Amino acid sequence: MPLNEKTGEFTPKIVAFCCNWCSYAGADLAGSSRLAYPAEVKIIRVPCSCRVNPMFILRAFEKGADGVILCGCHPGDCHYSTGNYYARRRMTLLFSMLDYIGVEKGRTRVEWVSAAEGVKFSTTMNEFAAKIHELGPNVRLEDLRCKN
Amino acid sequence: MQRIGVFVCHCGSNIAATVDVKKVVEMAAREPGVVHAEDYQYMCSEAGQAKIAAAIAEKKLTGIVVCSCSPRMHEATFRKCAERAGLNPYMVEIANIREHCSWIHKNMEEATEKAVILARAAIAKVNLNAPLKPGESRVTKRALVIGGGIAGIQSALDIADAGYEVDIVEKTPSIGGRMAQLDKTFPTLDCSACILTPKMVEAAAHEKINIYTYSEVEKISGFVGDFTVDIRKKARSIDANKCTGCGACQEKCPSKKSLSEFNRGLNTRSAIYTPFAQAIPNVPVIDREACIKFKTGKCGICSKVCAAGAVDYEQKDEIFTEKYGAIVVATGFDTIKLDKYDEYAYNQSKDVITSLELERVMNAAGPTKGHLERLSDGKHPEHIVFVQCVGSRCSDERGKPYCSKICCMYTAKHAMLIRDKYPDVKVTVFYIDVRTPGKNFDEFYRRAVEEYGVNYIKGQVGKVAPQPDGSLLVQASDLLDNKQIKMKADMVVLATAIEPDPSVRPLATMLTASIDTNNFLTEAHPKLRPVESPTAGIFLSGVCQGPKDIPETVAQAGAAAVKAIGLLAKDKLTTNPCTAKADELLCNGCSTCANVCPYGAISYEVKLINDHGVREDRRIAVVNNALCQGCGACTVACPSGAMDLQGFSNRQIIAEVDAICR
Amino acid sequence: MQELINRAKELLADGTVVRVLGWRKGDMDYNPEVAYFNSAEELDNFVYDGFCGANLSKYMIEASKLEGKTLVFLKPCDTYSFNQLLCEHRVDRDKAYIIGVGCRGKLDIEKVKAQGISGITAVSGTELDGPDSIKVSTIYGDFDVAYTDAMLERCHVCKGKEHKIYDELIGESKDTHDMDRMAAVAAIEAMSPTEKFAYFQAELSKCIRCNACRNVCPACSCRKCVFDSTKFDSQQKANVDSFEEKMFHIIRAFHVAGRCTDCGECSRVCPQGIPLHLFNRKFIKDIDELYGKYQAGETADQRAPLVNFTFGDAEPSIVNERGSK
Amino acid sequence: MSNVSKIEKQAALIREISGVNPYKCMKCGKCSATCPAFDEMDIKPHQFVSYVQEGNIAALAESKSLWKCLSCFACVERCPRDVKPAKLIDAARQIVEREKGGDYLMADEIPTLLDPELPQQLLVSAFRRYRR
Repeated sequence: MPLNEKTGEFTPKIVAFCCNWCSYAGADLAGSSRLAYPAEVKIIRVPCSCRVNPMFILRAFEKGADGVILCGCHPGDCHYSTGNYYARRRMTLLFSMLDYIGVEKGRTRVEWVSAAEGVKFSTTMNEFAAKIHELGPNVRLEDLRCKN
Repeated sequence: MQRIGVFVCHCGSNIAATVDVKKVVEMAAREPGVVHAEDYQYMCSEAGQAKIAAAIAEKKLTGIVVCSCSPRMHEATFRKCAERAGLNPYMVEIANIREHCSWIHKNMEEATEKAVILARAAIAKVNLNAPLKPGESRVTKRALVIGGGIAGIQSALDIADAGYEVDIVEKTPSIGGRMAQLDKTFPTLDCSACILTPKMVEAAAHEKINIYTYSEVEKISGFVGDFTVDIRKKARSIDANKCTGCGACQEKCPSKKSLSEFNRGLNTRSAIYTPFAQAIPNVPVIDREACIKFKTGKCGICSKVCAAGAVDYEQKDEIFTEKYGAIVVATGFDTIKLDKYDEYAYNQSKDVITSLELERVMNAAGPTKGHLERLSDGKHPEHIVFVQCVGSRCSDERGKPYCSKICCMYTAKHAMLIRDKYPDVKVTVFYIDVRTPGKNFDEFYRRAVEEYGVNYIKGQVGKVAPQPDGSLLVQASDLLDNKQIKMKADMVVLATAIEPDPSVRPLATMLTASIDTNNFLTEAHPKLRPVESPTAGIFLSGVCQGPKDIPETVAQAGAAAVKAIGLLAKDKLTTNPCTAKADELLCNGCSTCANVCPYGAISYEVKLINDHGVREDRRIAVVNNALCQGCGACTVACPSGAMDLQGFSNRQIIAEVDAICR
Repeated sequence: MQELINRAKELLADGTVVRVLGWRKGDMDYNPEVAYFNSAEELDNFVYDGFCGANLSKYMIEASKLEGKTLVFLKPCDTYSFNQLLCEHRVDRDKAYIIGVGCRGKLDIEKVKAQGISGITAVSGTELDGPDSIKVSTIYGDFDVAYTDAMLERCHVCKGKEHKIYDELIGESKDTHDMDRMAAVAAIEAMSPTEKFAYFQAELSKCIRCNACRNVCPACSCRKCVFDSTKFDSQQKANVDSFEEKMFHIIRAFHVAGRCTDCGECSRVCPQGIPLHLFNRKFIKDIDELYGKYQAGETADQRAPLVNFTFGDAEPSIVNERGSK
Repeated sequence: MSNVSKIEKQAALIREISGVNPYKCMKCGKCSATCPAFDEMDIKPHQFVSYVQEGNIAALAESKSLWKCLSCFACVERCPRDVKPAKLIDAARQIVEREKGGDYLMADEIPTLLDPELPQQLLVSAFRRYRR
């Protein structure tokens, strides 16, 4: 369980997939505007939200992530025109399936964040991290072998 | 096994103040594959890059990780540095420990821990990187300029002067754009037509420029250097080769009730019309919605009076398919609709007009022949009130959040021109802030106040109420006097916010160019690449990128032209090597990937495959590297995982996930 | 059955086809096997009865690579799978001669056993034109079981008696639909997250990763499955914990989402009796509700929902409203 | 409670009740330009925003304007920055009423508040709004 060694508090692991053109740039803008969000959030850069395979999300959970969020360009603004539309369907179905097998809904999220929305990026990450703190450690999907 | 070097940048104190860079170096050095780790003040500096190059040579590095600012900032820098040192540029990964770490976290321990994890993820990824080699694609030495206003004309002239063919596509019957509608221009007050029309003529006469007026871009495919564009040339119903531009048809046309687009609907035009006298080409268009011949089949007067026999009712839209290497977007702007601003009574009174309408009223070729008069009764006004920031700087859905930038200056211009020509007319300007940065701009505004006696009042107008006597009651704030003012006016002029021309939105989709929430096209970098779209080969000229005045527009148009020329001057382009690639042994040939490819980059061929000794003909997906832009949609659609994205492979991303979750 | 054999012999004899793909007698009456028949003599072992549930469409992938045409017998629901494979260029229409065979629902020996009948030695009366109840002979004596009581779950939610693609039809079919296809999915949806988790935990813990579900599935037809390839660092491993099989089954269902015709083969062949179709049906239910009704394999030229979109599609956050309370 | 923290608390409370961020104001004065009760007010609508920004709630609470605002919401409707001065005024009214302890406007107070220049409807609606 990801507990802080010193404080014993729950420090979640949060993986954020961000598309290169909008959301990663939005995260950069959040950075250059010094808009803080928890250090628990780690960003993985992907070219487009449509590059995110459901396997990646399940893999993150398997390896002990407590929350996974996918950020992409707003529908209609995809750098590749249509990528986020596919991502939208894929993630809707995947999240619905995770809910169906009893995984807490709050652990996954999709948010559209443009390159200009540094504020939105930071608020989204703050909200998401708060939600994961509320849900507590991910025990339902973790591969227990990976823990010592 | 890779031999990886890790380089941690302090970025002065930008990183080092919140991230313990020494600790990052120490932790990174323990990661598998890492044979070298060091930190430095400014990795992007010449000295920093020299350190990287030296380490690559000394330690025989096969991959490097730079822990620094965003890859959007310096990935290219470090890739070039690696390349110079003999390392494949795609063996470089960036861990973003500035924007995504040091700048947003305050606690050093937390930030350092995160920086270590980000470094670890980048190391895990680079362990799986493979050298990539960019491909090559050809450049069609011809440019397309979309929009025939001053921005488009200037870009086209500059590109053509450099010796390249240029096509201009303009959707209205004439080039000239908004500038052609203006009366005078600030801050020099020279006549707009006098400086614009020579440029229009020059463009039309230029041997390298071909102008498609009354035409629209219908389809765009291809990519930088090799765009294929379908242009729809709408039926003018006039044979442009025969027409002499004598104007007899327009005079005799019995249908004269259509509102003149050029005069902003303030007066009418005939069904067969040229928008304005200096139109280029000087060939009329039949408005088929208004034309009696088209509506009822009877009339045909224009055809009868045309000595040249140029009228052709049967003319059809034509589609031209052309190839271009570069595209300049210069679609310009329009003023916003004022339907939601009931308080200004724009829809209730003819004497409440927008500033662009005032331009037409003041213009000698306009609906009042240049006489300043009330449009309701033709009376000479005694008092004119100007309202600034109508729809600009609004955070609600009625207006636009941005400053339209040009209004302060043109309002000062209008006020000054009116006071100059009609000293008896009282002019009051209500402003929130007067914004006049620019050469000779503030001086201009001060002249309006000091020399021309224009009354500037700080405060917004709350209400304009038409009175029974035909006057307008203006209720406004005087913030400096802390008063509420009620004054009578004969005319109210609204400095209406400008917005990108609505045609830009579908165009952006066709171009796959990004667009912001206000429909302005996004530049590749707000400071360093202000005239380029993030989509390669697309350049931005004029207000389609953001509000700007004429000198700025012309400057940007020239800059966009130079960027386009820089592209056209190349014989070959290197293509992004981060493209999709199908593993022949795993491909099912099911076509799922081709269904989601936005670029039509995937095709299929039947190929003899030797699958561990089994030789059979298989239907295999093949990716065209020149078309593929590397979005990765196909990689997820592919059920077998045969399709993978170079530079962002499944295993690379999974390695990052694992490293973060470790 | 004899009619099928006769027709097959004719087609072999006149050279229309060079082999026949069908079912032959197995070790037990309820265990017929899928088989190729290359000659008239071999066809003597041909069988077609209530236990011939196997969907032969997937075998046509390999048969399409062989020289000459293959005669294949497809039940109405199997034709959806064939269409879907055709849509994905996995089978060659020109290499198939399709006889649409009649079907009155297929039988599940587990349903018979569930009635407390054991020591089964023979089952009869399961032919297409057989009686309303089947005769089960056991070492303890004979039992009569109503045909519908022994039917596979999938036949109670039958898609219809119409063949979607065929060259000729032999035998009458019956629409055996008498249950709500989505009832079981809806029942799970109504559970609390803890109950859902417990339910799937219990079901999936039975999984032995034998891959039967994958191997029989006509949509799971990749040359190499992602769970066997090195592409995702997800090579087949022994299940050690609760997550592995969940990931496997979620991904398996996801990979066939929008392509699964709901033929029910996965659940039919699962040796552990896991109701695997509940994963596929969840996706089908979501797709129908969110993106409009879609039946994979209805025709061979549809665009599957996951490679399609509309501008106004629901946002993923809709799961918060539709999902568990 | 120290004075500073009380001011901060009240300013925060106003923001919470009104749902308005006064810092969005760009001081254009359109609210005051629009206000039909402008002449009756000692603190003008646009000044209200600055008072809230500065946390000067005490002055607001004592101002005549608090009860002169007609709640016609013209300023809310026309404010280009979504600052909604009338909502701030309304929030200030609520704070005043809450301070009184009863939270509510009492029926006996109405006669003293009556003003022939103002529509009685306003007081009736205020009564409805602030009574039990």
